[in-house]
Amino acid sequence: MSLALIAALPFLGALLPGLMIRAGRNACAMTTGFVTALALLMLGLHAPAVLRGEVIQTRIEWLPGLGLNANFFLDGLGLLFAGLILGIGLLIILYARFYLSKSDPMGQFYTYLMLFQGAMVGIVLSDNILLLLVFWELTSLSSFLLIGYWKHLPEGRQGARMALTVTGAGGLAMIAGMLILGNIAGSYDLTVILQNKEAIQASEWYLPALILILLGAFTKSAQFPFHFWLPHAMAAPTPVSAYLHSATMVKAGLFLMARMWPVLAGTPEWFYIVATTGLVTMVLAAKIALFKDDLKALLAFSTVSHLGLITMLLGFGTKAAATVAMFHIINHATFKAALFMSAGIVDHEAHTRDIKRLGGLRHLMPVTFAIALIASLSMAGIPPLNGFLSKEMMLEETAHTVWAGSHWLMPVLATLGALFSVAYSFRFLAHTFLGPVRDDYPHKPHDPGFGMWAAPALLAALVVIIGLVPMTAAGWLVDAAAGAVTGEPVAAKIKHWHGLGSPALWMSVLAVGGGLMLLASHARLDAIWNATPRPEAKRIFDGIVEPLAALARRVTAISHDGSLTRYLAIATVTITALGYYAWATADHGTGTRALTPIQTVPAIGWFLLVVSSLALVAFHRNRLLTLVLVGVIGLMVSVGFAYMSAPDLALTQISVEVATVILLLLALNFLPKTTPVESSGGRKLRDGLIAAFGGTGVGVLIYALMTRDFAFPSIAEYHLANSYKEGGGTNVVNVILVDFRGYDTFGEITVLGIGAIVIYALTEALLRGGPANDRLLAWSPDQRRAGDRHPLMLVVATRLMLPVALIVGVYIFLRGHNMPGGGFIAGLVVAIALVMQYMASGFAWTQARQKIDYHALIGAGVLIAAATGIGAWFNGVPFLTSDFGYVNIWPLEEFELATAALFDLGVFLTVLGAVMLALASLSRIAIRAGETINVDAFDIHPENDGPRTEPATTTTEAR
Amino acid sequence: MELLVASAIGVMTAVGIYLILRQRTFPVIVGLAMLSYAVNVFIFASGRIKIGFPPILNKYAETSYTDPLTQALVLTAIVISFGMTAVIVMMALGSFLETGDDRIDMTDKTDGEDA
Amino acid sequence: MMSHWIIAPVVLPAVMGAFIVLTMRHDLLLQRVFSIAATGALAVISLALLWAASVNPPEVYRLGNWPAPFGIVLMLDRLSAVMVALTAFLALAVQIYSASTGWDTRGRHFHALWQFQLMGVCGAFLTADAFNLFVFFEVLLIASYGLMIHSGGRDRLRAGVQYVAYNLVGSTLFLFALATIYSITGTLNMADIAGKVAALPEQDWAMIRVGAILLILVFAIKGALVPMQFWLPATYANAPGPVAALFAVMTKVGAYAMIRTGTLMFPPATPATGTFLSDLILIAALLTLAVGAIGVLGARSLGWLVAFAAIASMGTLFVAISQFTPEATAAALYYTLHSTLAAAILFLVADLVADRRAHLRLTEALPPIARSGLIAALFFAGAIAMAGMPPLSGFLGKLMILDATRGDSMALIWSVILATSLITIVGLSRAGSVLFWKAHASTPEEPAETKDEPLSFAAVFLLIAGLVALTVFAGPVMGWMEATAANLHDPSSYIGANALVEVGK
Amino acid sequence: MIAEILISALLVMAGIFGLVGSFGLLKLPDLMTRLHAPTKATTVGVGGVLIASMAYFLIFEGKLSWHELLITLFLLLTAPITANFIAKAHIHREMTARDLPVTGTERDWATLMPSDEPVQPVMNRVDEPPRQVSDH
Amino acid sequence: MTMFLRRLFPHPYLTLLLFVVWMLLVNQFKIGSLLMALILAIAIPLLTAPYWPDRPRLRSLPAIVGYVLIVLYDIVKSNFIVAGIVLFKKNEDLRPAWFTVPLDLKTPEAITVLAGTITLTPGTLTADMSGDGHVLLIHCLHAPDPDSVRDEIKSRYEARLKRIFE
Amino acid sequence: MTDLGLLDWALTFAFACFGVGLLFNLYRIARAPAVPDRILALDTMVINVIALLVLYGIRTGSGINFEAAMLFAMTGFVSTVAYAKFILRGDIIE
Ligand code: NA
Ligand code: NA
Repeated sequence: MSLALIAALPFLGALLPGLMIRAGRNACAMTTGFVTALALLMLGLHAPAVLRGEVIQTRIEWLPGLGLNANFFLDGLGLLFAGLILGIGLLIILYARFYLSKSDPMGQFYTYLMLFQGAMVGIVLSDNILLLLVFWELTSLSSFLLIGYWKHLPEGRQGARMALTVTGAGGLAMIAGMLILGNIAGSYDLTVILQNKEAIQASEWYLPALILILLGAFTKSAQFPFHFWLPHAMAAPTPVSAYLHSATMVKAGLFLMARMWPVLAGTPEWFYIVATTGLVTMVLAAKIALFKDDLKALLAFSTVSHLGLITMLLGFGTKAAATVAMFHIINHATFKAALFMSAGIVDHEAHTRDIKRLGGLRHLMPVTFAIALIASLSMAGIPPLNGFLSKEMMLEETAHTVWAGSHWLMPVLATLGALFSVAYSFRFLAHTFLGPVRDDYPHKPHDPGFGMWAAPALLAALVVIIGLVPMTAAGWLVDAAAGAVTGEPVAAKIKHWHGLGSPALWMSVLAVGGGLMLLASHARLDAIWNATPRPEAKRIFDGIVEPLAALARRVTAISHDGSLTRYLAIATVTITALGYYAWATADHGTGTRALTPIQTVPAIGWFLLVVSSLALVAFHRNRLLTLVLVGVIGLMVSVGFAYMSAPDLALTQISVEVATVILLLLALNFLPKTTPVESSGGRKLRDGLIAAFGGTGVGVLIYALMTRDFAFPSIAEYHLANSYKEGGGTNVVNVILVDFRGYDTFGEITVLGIGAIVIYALTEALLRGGPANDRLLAWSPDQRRAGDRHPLMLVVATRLMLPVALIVGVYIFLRGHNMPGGGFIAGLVVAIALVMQYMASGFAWTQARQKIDYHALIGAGVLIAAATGIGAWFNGVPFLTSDFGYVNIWPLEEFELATAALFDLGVFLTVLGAVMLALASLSRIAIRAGETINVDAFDIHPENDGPRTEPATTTTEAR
Repeated sequence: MELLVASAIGVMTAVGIYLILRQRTFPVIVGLAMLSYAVNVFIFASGRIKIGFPPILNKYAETSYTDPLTQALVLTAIVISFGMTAVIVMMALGSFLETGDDRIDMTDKTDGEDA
Repeated sequence: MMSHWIIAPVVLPAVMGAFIVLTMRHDLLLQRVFSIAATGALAVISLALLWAASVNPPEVYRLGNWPAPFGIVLMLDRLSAVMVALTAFLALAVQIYSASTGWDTRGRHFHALWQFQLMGVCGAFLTADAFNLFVFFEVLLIASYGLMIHSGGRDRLRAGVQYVAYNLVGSTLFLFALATIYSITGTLNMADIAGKVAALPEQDWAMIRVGAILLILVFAIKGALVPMQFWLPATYANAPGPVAALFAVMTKVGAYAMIRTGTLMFPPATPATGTFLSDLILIAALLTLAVGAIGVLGARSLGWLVAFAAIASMGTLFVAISQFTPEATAAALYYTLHSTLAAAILFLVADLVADRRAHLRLTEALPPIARSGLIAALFFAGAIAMAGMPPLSGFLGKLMILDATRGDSMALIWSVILATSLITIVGLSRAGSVLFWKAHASTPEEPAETKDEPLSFAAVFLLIAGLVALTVFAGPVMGWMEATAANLHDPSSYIGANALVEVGK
Repeated sequence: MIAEILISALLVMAGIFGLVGSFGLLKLPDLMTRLHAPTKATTVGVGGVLIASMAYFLIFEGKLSWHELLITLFLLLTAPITANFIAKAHIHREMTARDLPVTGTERDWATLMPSDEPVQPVMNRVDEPPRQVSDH
Repeated sequence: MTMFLRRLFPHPYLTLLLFVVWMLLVNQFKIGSLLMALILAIAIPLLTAPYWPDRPRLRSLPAIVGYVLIVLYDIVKSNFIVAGIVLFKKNEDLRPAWFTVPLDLKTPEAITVLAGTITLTPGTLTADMSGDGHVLLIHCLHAPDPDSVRDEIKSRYEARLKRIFE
Repeated sequence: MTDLGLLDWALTFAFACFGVGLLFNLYRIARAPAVPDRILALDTMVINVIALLVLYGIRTGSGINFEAAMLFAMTGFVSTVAYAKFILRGDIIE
């Protein structure tokens, strides 16, 4: 449990700074530091056991189904890294307290820092590679926040994004690699995987897994060719740079390579990939560092170079090299963190990090100079400092390493790297601190307060101590860590003097001498460097990402350009093509069902239907004519239903068709009356082909279906058999609608009701104000209008027809259960009758004479239908279970008292309310468009003169 | 009859598809209406065609009936598509009133950039 | 028969919707109180159903007391229960958000439509009847039309027309598919169809394949599967924020239906249809992932970005679905929960930003907004969830999906998923940096105007809490999902519950 | 037998008149004259069929069906209105006061009376800068 | 009492008509049907009364029946004449004509019946009405002598209607 | 259908007349100088369809489609008036 707690502490601690900042900056920093110190303390309590060679484990089940568990373990490697992370973390917290200015949100900073710290500790303590991945990605995220901490700096934002992109990509690759690894080992637990070296290295998936995992490690550790993001991450505040880019995050990659070393290392693939990458990175980055004028950039490339060095050592795959790697990790962490902090102090005091504007600070900032002196000499590998020790050992290792048959390549290049290292180290020191004091610093520098230099000073002290007494100060830790990496006991022998026969000595001498010479000629080389065109990382990165983003933008904009016609064309083609594909890839025997003979009059009806449909294509620009043709088609479809034994369908289709046409006419009043010619000939041809393709498919499909029998008896047979007996009606269609499948009908009327309230709400939105309302207010008809709004003959005829139609509606409603009809058709009939009244005397005139609220009709309709269904619950039977009986309340008509009839009443009311509410909404739009309201039923009254109207505002608008 | 019905469905579908590929709301709506005619007849026909046997039970005669279930399904489908048509008609009108044109494509403004 | 509670998720919102229309359409406060209370009750009921489904085998509810397959039946199994619960909780949080931000005042009938929307979604999840599924698709669609254009406005209406038109084509397609399937099998009950399809004589295979593919295409439209995804970005980007957040569950209706169809009616083992559906779904899913991720990178406004992220998440989800193995289905179900909440969070965050901004363009920066830090944090949470980064459940979901997709196409699937993850991360980080960081470059001072709607933030936090819970309790949740997937891939109990029994009427 | 002849005669007559109605639609030269034709289809044509139907059901099926009578009445009631509206539409679209006889009263024919609203070009040609609406 | 009756039967003739229509619809003569017919025949006119203000008083039932018979006879007779014109007269020989019928009738209902009659009797067609409602515009399919047609309309139909309605 | 030869013949004749009538109507819908002509043709078409429905009822001896015929009459009228009113006024329920 306690290991999990160590990992969790920083996360818990991340909650505090945001809170504690209210108590002041000191309190905030102290709380943060306290949490870190606590974690460090807990780690320290485990240290003795670990140093004895024990492995401490904590297992918590999290997602066992996947094999992802919160399992932690602590061994020497973990101890080394966790110690570095927490220890340097503590120093960084201290340093940051003084580094951050008053305007920087410190709470935020510490929160991010703690998140990051937690993620790092998590990585190094994970005993489950999936868990490790979780923490791995968390470091990417939290470092993204830290690098972008100064939001106002574009470099910060870009650097953060670049870091996230590169390390994120590596992380994703690593996910794949880890999953493969776990799959080979049969577990995602590290301790299990680490015991499966043979299985893993023998697997055909070894190389892919290796590459994928190394992608993760290399990107994180800024190895060539992924080194470019690190310098740009330097836009972060210096504490961040010091922490992330010296001690921790970039070392996560190294940690991972070390962690996986037992199972992945030792193969030629490993050697050539890892060692070569490390070597190239070391030399290349060191060379670049030499020419960087920004102190932090110089240190950044130096870091890359040193990471390359360690990577190379790990790549060698030998126990000795791995041991050196561990030692250098410690050394690098100490001197590089100190250097970053020094650079931060310089920046903080002089207000510049540009090496060309500095120099002579030795006199102004003696303390800082002392720290920087120690640290940079160590970086240069000058004895007796710790950097010298590990560099010497590294050179020694290279001297024994054969690369592709060449004995000299490794040592020569390593010496070259060391040479550059000496050069940039001295340059850092000399050009910043040595030389005469200048009078043109942006800000007059002097040493900061103790708080700020305490941390680097402590690190510098460590540099010296480890350098002087390496075995005492660090040997035990190196042994423990290297032992964990190699899986064998290690007893490192760290010495200053290996004798004159040691090749490392001469390589070292060469490096120092060459380095100094290089520095001497730096000015000239710098000129050449600046004159040489070379790839610039940021530009390359931008050159990749920006065009990709632009491409993505273009692709998205072109593919999702808002052209519904194209979307629909794609959809139609896809549907049809897949339909044909499905059809063509399986058996379809010929249908054996006897065909129904064709009679003449139905054939004529077919002809009318087909011709009108085709005419629709030809004439669709004339919108009124379109509606007339739709009328013909609707008529033919309805009568076709009637002919083909579907009287209910005929009734429904024709009434719906009329209601639809009326709606369309109402809308068309405001719409353009013609459709302009917009499609090219090719476009029409294309659409025609798509249409023909789709139409043919549908036709063929239904023909194939109609000419064969059901493969299994249809459930409709049950409906026919039980409609009267169990459903109490002879019109089976109606019984299905209100009983067998009454639930469908319940949904269906709800759809209608919703449709109506959608229309109502939309109307409200349109009339509320805004362009639509303005357009309506400014609206005037686009066609000449006849003088007679409410022709007398229609008004009079309607007075008679309305009652007749209503009684027909009642009739159709009541008979529905047994004969064609029912609530839905009745609702439409009544609605159409009311529409007739509207057409005759106008909407408002009619509306003023009735008190029904259409909203209420809809609500009541749905509620009645629902209540009918719920009523069944009280009988202990399911929703919508009907009950019926023929009731003969003398002397009334024998009628059926079925709950289904009540349900049908709900249907009736909803339909009526929905249609009327929709029409009413359209009328309100017309009224807003300046429609006046007539006082009389008709305009021309033979007994008085002329039409009388009033503006709409004086009358209640439609509900 | 099967051939007539199938071809009629095919033609209505084709016309519907052609019209939904037009660039103004009105023909698209008409095209959708055509598609819904077509699919209604399609559902109906999927119950097979029987002339002269409406699904109204006749107590006095031993007779066969046409498939009542598909008819009920068509009824539901008709009603639903009516509701849908009403909504889209209104929305098309609203869109026309808001924007001043009845194009269905939004290509003039490729990205819904505004809040 | 356990109880009538199975139908409560349909009847309760239906009655509440109608009740609001009937009695309280003039009083917003009443609407809010009743509507939110109803959604809360729905959430409670859904928990009860979830529990019942966990301990009982699939349970049938015979509407009208008609025996299956002749009447319509509802089926409560683990899958439908969890989907209903997801819907209820999402709806509750988002509804609180809507009321708190005043979205429900910006147009009429918001709450009634909201209830009807819930009715439709729950109905679709619960029904075991193919045609009834269509009906409830229509219920949820027409309510969604109303919600999508809630409060009107130029772009919203134009996008709305497109949304409706596209979906009307989908509805038509649905009917074609159903008629085809009925015409072969003679039944509409999904369990019954399953049995019939499995035993189908060979000469009818072509037809049932056509029916199946048409049906799958309908669900592809709903689930925004390429190339049927085009409707989604403009719709979601233009819909009111909370509505878009609720719509996060609508795409899942497509996914749900695909899972149900693919495991029950046309499982890969069925000779008539074979693996051709799953093969197609996989290809489309990979393309969807690509389109979504590219869209995230290329989006010019926050709304579009989130919409494309939603598409990408559907791609991931469908990759898992297309495997039709218990492991992958379990992962898909987990990811369904996750991606619904994640998308909803991002849509709400986008709305919070929109509420404080003149526009949501990502091509230019605007001054910082009120509560920028908090909103940025919420965005960050939503973004890492959406991108599938740790520590939130998206990472776990993605790991599970990767882990479950082992087969011939593993390398392809993994490459696509991981590559699109990267693209998504890049896109989201660019967007976040423009929205919340770049703002500080133009004007350093904090904006004066601050609106305080603590409840709206609370709603977002509630959703994030959901993600956290999914993460922390990933083990039990996944265990539950594995059991669910096992039931789905062995539908005998589902089919058995639908077996013909004589019902005393 | 007599009934059969009677019904048959009715049907034949109805058919002829129905056809004449539709034929008139083809043959006659302009809308106003064509408008006269369907009245025949309506009255004697459909009326004949409906009465034949009533007679048929009464005589051969033994049940008196009144629905046909209702349909007939309805058609008779609506036909003049329909004709009136189509004529008005025609006058509105195609004719001016000069084409028609004068009313002889102070007012013009109702259709031709000036309407209250001015006529403007179609709306989408109005160049009105679209105003941005936002919910926020 | 009269007031009550008038309120119960705002349109007695309409009530009668609806009663008959219901009976025709249900197509069966039972007590129950009669009762239902009565209920509906009373309820529906009450419901729709607001849409029919100022109902005309009809004077005599026999006159109405007489008028209907005359019109039916005229319809059949003139149908044959017009069918002949359509079938056998060349379009060039056709003499279509517009003419006006000044009205003595003032009641809208009466005017409507007259206009309908004119349209139903083939050969003539009510196309429009003057803006004050005092003149009908008639189109004649083939009228070598429009004046005689006008006179016949006035004497044969309008005069009778005047007796019925006013 | 009873086996009455004469009635059968008369029915067929009537069917043919109204069927041909439909074709005439279609021609007028397709080829017409203006929309009112087409409205007229559609109106006539409805009437012919009603006649055909009733004839079909006689042929099958069933009154099942009478309601349909009644509704056709009603809707035919309403839609004709609506079309004409649209031409006259634009707004059909002003
Ligand atoms: Na019915
Ligand atoms: Na109006």
